[in-house]
Amino acid sequence: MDLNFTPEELAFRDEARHFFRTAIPEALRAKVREGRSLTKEEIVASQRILNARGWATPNWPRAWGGQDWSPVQVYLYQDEMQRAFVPPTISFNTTMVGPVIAEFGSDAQKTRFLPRAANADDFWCQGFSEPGSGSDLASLRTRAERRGDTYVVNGQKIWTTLAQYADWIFCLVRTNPTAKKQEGISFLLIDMKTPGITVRPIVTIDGGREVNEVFFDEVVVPAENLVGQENKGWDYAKFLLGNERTGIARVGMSKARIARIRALAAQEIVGDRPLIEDRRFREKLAAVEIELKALEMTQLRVVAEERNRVRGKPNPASSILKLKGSWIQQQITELLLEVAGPYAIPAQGNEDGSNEPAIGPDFAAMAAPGYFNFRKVSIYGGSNEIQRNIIAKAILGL
Amino acid sequence: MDLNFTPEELAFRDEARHFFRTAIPEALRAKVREGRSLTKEEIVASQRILNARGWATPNWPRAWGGQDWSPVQVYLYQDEMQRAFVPPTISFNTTMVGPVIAEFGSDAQKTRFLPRAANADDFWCQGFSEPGSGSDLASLRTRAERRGDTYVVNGQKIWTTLAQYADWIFCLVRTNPTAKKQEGISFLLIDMKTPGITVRPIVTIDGGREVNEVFFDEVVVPAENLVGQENKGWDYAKFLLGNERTGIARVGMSKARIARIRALAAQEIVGDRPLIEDRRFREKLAAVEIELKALEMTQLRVVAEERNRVRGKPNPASSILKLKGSWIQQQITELLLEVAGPYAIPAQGNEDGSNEPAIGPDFAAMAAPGYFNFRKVSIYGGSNEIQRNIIAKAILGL
Amino acid sequence: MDFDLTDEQRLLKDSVERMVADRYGFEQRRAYLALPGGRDPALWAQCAELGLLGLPLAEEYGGFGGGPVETMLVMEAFGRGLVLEPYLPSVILGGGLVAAAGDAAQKRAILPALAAGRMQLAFAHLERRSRYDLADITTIARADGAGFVLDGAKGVVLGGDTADTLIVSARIGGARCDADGIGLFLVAADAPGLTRRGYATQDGLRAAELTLAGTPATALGAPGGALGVMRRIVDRAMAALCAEAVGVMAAMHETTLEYLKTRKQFGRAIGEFQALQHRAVDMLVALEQARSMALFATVMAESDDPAERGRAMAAAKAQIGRSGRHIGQEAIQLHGGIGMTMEYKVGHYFKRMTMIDQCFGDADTHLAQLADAGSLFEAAEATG
Amino acid sequence: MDFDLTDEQRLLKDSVERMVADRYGFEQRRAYLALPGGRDPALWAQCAELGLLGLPLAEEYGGFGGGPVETMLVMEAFGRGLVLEPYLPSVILGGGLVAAAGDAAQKRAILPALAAGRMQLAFAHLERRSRYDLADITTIARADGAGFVLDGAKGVVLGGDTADTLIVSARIGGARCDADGIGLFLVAADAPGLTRRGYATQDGLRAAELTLAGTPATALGAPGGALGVMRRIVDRAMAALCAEAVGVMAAMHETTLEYLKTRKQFGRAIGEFQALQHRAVDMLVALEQARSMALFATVMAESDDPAERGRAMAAAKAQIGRSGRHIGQEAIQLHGGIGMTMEYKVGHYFKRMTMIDQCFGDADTHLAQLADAGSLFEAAEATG
Repeated sequence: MDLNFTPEELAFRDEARHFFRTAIPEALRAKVREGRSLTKEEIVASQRILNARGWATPNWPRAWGGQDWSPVQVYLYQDEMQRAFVPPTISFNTTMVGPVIAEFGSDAQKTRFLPRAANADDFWCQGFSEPGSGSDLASLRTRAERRGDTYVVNGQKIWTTLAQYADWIFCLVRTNPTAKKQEGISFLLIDMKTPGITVRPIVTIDGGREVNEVFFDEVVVPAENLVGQENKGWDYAKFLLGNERTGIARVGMSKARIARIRALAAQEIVGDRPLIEDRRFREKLAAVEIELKALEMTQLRVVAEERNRVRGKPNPASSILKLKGSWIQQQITELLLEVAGPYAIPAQGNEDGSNEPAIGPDFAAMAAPGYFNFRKVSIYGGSNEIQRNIIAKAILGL
Repeated sequence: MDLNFTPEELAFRDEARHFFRTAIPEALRAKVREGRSLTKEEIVASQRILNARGWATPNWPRAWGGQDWSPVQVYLYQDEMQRAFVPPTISFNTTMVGPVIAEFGSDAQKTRFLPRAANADDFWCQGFSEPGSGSDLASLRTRAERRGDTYVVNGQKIWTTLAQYADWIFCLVRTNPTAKKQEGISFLLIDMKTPGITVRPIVTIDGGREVNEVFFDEVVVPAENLVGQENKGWDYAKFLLGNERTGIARVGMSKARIARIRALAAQEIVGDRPLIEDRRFREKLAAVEIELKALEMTQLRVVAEERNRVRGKPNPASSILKLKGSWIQQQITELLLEVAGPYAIPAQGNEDGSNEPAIGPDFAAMAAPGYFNFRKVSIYGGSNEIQRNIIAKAILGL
Repeated sequence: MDFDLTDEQRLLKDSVERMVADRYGFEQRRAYLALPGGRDPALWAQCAELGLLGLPLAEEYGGFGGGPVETMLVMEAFGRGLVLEPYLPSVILGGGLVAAAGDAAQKRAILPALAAGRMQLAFAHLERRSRYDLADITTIARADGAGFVLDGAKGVVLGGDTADTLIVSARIGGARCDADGIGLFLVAADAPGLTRRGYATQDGLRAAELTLAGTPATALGAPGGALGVMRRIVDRAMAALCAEAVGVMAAMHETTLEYLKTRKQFGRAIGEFQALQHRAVDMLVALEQARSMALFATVMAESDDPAERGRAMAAAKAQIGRSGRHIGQEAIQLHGGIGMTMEYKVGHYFKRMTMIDQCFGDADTHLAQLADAGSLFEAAEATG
Repeated sequence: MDFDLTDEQRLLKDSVERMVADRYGFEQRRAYLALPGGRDPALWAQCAELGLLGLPLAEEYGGFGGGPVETMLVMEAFGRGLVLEPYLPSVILGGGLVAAAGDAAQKRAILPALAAGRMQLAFAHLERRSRYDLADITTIARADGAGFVLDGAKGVVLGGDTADTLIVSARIGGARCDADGIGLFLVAADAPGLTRRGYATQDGLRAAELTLAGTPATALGAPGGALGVMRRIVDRAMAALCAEAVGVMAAMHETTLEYLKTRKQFGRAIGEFQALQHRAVDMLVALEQARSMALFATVMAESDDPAERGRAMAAAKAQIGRSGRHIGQEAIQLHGGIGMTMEYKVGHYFKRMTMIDQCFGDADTHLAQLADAGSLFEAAEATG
C-alpha cells in the first residue's frame, strides 16, 4: 500500500495543471469560477481546445480518440480540470452518448457521430425524464412507433439540459407498450431540426435557463438512428448511468471553490477584521474541508478499484460519492452566501454585456443564484433519495 | 393574546419554587442533579413529602386527591419541580396506573389502590413491552387464561423499569388469542409477590440497573384485578399513553441541567481560561438554549390547548414535544461529556457509600454514564421513529 | 398566560388573510412582478384602506395603536402570500423610527400621510462594509444652517427605490463603529446630491443603492444618540420578519405535503414512502419550533430592557434562520425538479426565506451574538 | 498510488484477524473483563508470539520495522474485537517514545523486552487541568545526582495500572503551558514516592492516576525539548486510534444491519422500512468517510512536517469523532432497547467509540485546531 502518487503520476498532474491553465483562455475559466453561465460558443470553443490535444474524450476507446489512461490519470485529469475552472466538456457528448455509441452503436453510427461529438461539432442533449417519470424513469411514455424505415415519435421530455443549444438528442422511447416497463424501451438518436420538435424553456429559481421541455409531435426518425437492438434501450441507459461516475463527486471543483472562498473572505471586512479571521467562519470552512478531504480519499479508493471493475457496470460506491459530493457542493454555496452577507440580496444579471457596475462586491451577484442553482445537484442525475435506495439495496442488502 | 403569566400564576410559581427547594431534602435533590440513581427509600420518601401536601397526584380527579389545577399550573408545577431537581414521583403510580384506575377501575379498586399509589405505599411497575413486541406493542403474547375467579398468566415482559422495587405490576395480557391483535388484550393488576413471578435484572450500558425482564409462570391473579372490561385493555393503554404528555419534554429539567453546565464550565480551566469563555463551547450551549426556549414555547402552546382537549385522548403534538425534548436532553449530556474532557474516561461507581475519592472533578464521574443512559430517551416510551409515524399519520395525513 | 386572539385581532387576521387570498394568487403575483416597479400601487392603497399602514401607529396620527401581536398577524399572512408591498421598510421601520425618534411636528407631518398611504418611507442604514452592525457607519452629517448636509453611500435600502422620504443613519461624530455620535436624518427623495439606483432583490422585492453628496437633510429628533432607537426599531422589525418567515415556512410545508400526497412514482403517492414521511415530520418540528420563537420574539419585541430584548431577538432570528433553511431545502428536495422552477410556487418561498436570513443578520451571526450575551433563561435559583 | 496490501501485510492482517476471531468472541471478552486486572495475560503473550508487540520497532531491537500501514491493520482488527490489551499505550506510545527519544542504551534495555512481552510501558502526560494540551504540564523534574526526582500528579494514564515502566512528562523549566522546558522521564513502577491508583475505564480498558512525591527518575534522552517528539508519537497514536475506530464503527454498522435484517415488527423485518434503510445508508457514508480519513492519517503519520502532519491528524480525528458519534448513536437507536444493554455487543462498541473521542482531543477540539492551522489542501495555483 502506497498512497502517494508515483513520480509519473505527479508529472502527469503537473502537465495537466499547466495545460489547463495556459491553453484554456482565462476569460472562460473566470466565468466558471464566478458561477456564470457559458454561451454555446464558449462551451464549444473550450471543448475544441481539449479535443485538439485528444483530451476531450480520454475515457473513450483508443480507436475513437480515447487515451487508455489509468484510473489514477483519469482522476488527476478531472481534478486538475475542475481546479482550474476549465469549462467541463459537453457531458452528453463525452460521457453519455459517446461511450454508448462506441460500445453499442453500428460502425456507421460510430463513424458518423463520434468524431463530431468529440469536437463538439454536434451538441447533444439527453431525453430521458418525462413529467410523470422522474425517479421512476422506466415508467416513461414517449412512444416511438415503427413505420417502415422510420420511427414516429410522440410524447414529451422534461429537464432537458441545454436543449436550446442542441443539434441532436438521444432519447429513451417506448417501442413496445405491452412489455414490462423496462423491457419495451429503445435508445434513439434524433436530429433536433426534425419537424415536430418544440423546445420550451423552463426558467429555474436562480433565473437561469438550463433546462427545457421538449415536445415530439409525429417526429419522423430514420430507423438507422436506433442504437443497438430495439427494446434493449434500458440496458444502454444503465451502461450510460454507470459510466464515469467518479467525476460525479466534483472534488476538484469543490477544492477550487473553497480556495476562492478563503481568498474572498480574506478581503471581506467585518468590523475591523477580515471575515477569514472570524473563528466561527473558519471552523465552518474547516468542517467542509475535512469532509472534502475524506471524500477525495474515498474517491481515490473507488478509482483504485476501477481497475478490477467491469466497464459500464454501475459501481454502487459512486452513489456514496454522489451523496456526499452534492452535500459538500451545496455547503460551499452556503459559505459563499455568508461571505456576501446582505449584498447577496440584490438581484443582478448573470448575463454578459451589462454596463451597470456591480452592486456591492463583484462576487456577491452570483452568491444567491449559485446557492439556488446548486439545490439541483442533489436532485438531478438520480436524486439523493434514489441514491440511498440504490445503496440500501446494492450494498447493504436491505 | 397575552403570553405573560398572570400575577396569580406567578405567585403559584414562586410558591412551588419555594416549596420544592425547602421541603425536599437537598441531599435527594443533589443526587438527581448529579445524575445518580436513587434508592427505593429515597424515591418513596420524596413522594410522601409531596403527597402530604397533595402535590404527588395533582392530575388525578379531585375526589381522589387531585388538584383541579389549570394546565398552566400543571406546567409550572412540573417546570419548577424539574428545575429544583426534585426526584420525580413514581410515574407508574401517578401518571399511569393511577389515572387508569381512577377512570376505568371499579370502586373497590379505587379505594384499594389509589391512596396507596399516591403515597407510594405500593410501588408500581409497568408490564407492557415483550421481547417480540417493542414498537409493535399490540403484538404482545403474554397470555392470561380465565379459570373460574382467576386469570392464569404465562409469558414474559421486558424493559420493566424498577421492577426490582415494585410491589405491583400493571400488565397488558392477551385474553383472547383469536381476536384481531388490538382486540384481545386486557389490563391486569398483579401483585409482584405472587408465586411464579421471576424478575431478572438487565444491566444497561451506563452500568445501571433500571430495567428488568419479568417472567410469568402459571401466575394466578384474582379476576377482581382486571381493570374495566376484558379485551378492552388496548383502549386503557392508549388512554394511559395519551395522558400527561406535556411533561414528557422535560423542559424544566433541561433548563436546570444547562444552568449546571454553565456553572461547571465556569470552573473548568482550559489553558488559562475557563471553558465557558471558549466561544465555540458557548455557541453550542446557545444553540441548545435556543431550541429549548422554542420547545418551552411550543409546550406552552400545547398547554394552552389542553383546556379544549378531550381527557385521555392522545394529542399528537405531544409527539413533537417528545422528539425535540429527547434530542435536547441528549445534546445536554454531550455538552457535559465535553466539560469532563478526558476525565470522562475513568469508570467510577454510581453507588453511594464509596470511600474512594473521585478521580478528576466530582461531576465527571457521571458524565459518560449520563450520556450512555440518555440514549434511552429517544427509545423508551415510544421510539422517535414511532413518534414520527404518529405525526405523519395523525397530523400530516400521510 | 393566554394564546387566544381578541375579537379585534381575529377580525384583523381574517381581513388580511382575505386580502392575501383574493389578491395574491400565484398568477396575480406574477403579473404584479411584471409591472414597472414590480408591484401594483392599487394594493398599497388597499392596505391603507384596511388600516394596515397605520396599524402600529398611535391613534392621534390616524393609526390604530396596534402592538406586536397585530404586526405578527399581518406579517404571517404576508409571508403566506409572498406579498410584495414595502410594509416592513415603510411602516415597521420608517413609521417606527419617526414615531420613536421624531419631534411632534415631524410626527404630525409624516405619520398621518404614512397611514393614509400618501407617503412611503425607507430606512437607509447599511453600508458597503457594515454587514449586520448598525453602528458601522461612515456616512457623515455636517450641520449646515438649521439643517444638515450628508455625504456618503448607503446600500440595500429595502423599499428605497420608491420611498418619498429616506431615513438615513449618519455620523455627527465618533469613529466608524462607535456607539455614540450617530444621528437619523430625513432626506427627501428629490433632494439635490442624492442619487439612487433602484433594483429588484432576489426574492422579487425592491431595494436601492444611495449616494449622498452634500445632500441636505433634516435631523429626526436630536442627533447623536440614535443607536438605541435604531436597535429598538430593528428589533421590532426582526420580530415582524420572524412572523413573516413563519408564514413562508408554513406555506412551504403545506405545499410539500400537497405534493407528497399527489405526486405518484413507482405506482403510488410518494408520500407513502416512509423516508419521505419522516422528513416531512422533521420539517413540521422545525416549523413548530420557528413558530414558537416568532411568538417569543413578539412577546419580547417591546421589552424596555435592551439586553434582554437583544438576547430574545438573536435567539428568535437564529431559530428562524435555521428552521427556514432546513424547511426550504427540504421543500425543494422533496419536490424534485419542479421545485427548482420559477413556474412553481415553492421556489419563490424558498428565495424569500433565504433573503430573510440575509436581512439583519443570519442565523449564525445571531447565534454568536447570543453566545456572547449570556443565557436565555433567568436563574430559578433567584427565588427561594 | 496503490491501495493494495503487500503479501506480508496481508499475512499480518489475516493472522491478527484470526486471533481476534478466535480469542475475542463476546463471551470470551466478557470472561476476560471479569479477571483481576480486566484482561487475560495469556493474550499479551500471544500478541508477543505473533510479533505484534515488536511490530513497529526496528529489527535490531527484536522488532519487525513495521510502519503506519501495519499499525493500521492491527488496530482496525483490534477495534473490531474490542481488544482489551494495552497495545496503544505500551507499544505505540511507550515503544514509540523510547525509540524516538531514548539513547542507545535505553533502547537496548527496553525495546527488546517490550517486543518479547516481558515489559509493559505507559505514557503519563495528562494532568488534572491539561485536557488536550500536551504542553500543559506542572509536574516538576529536578536534577538529583545523575538522575532526577519528580513531583506532581498525572491522570488517566492509559495502561498505567500494570505498566512496569512509566514514561512521565515533566518540566525542567518554563511556565505551565510553555513549549520549552519539557522532558520525558522513565519511572519504575516500584519507585519510591510513586503512588498509583488503577481503575477500569468506561470502555473496560484500564488506566491509573499517579502521584509523584520526590520520585526518582531517569531522563529519556536529553530533557528540555521533548514536546516535538511527544507530538510526533501522539500523532502516530492518533492515527492508530483512528484505525481502531474504523474497526469499531464497521462492527457497529454490521451489527445494525444484521439486526435490521432479522428483527421483525409489524409482520416484517424492520430493515424493510425505508426510513431505517436510509439511515443505515447514512451510517455507511459516515463509515466510508471515516475509513478514508483513517487512511489519510496513516499516510501522513510519519510526515516530517509537523504543521502538515498536525493538520492531517486534526482533520482525521475530527472526522473519526463525528462519524463515530453519528454511527454509534444511530446503532443504539436502530437497535432500540437491546442496544442499551450490557448483554448485547453493540453497546460495548458504542462505549469504546465514545472514549476514543475523549482521547487526545474530541472532534470539536480538533476542528478548532484545524480552523486555526489553515487549509488541508495545498494550493494548485503553485504550479503553472
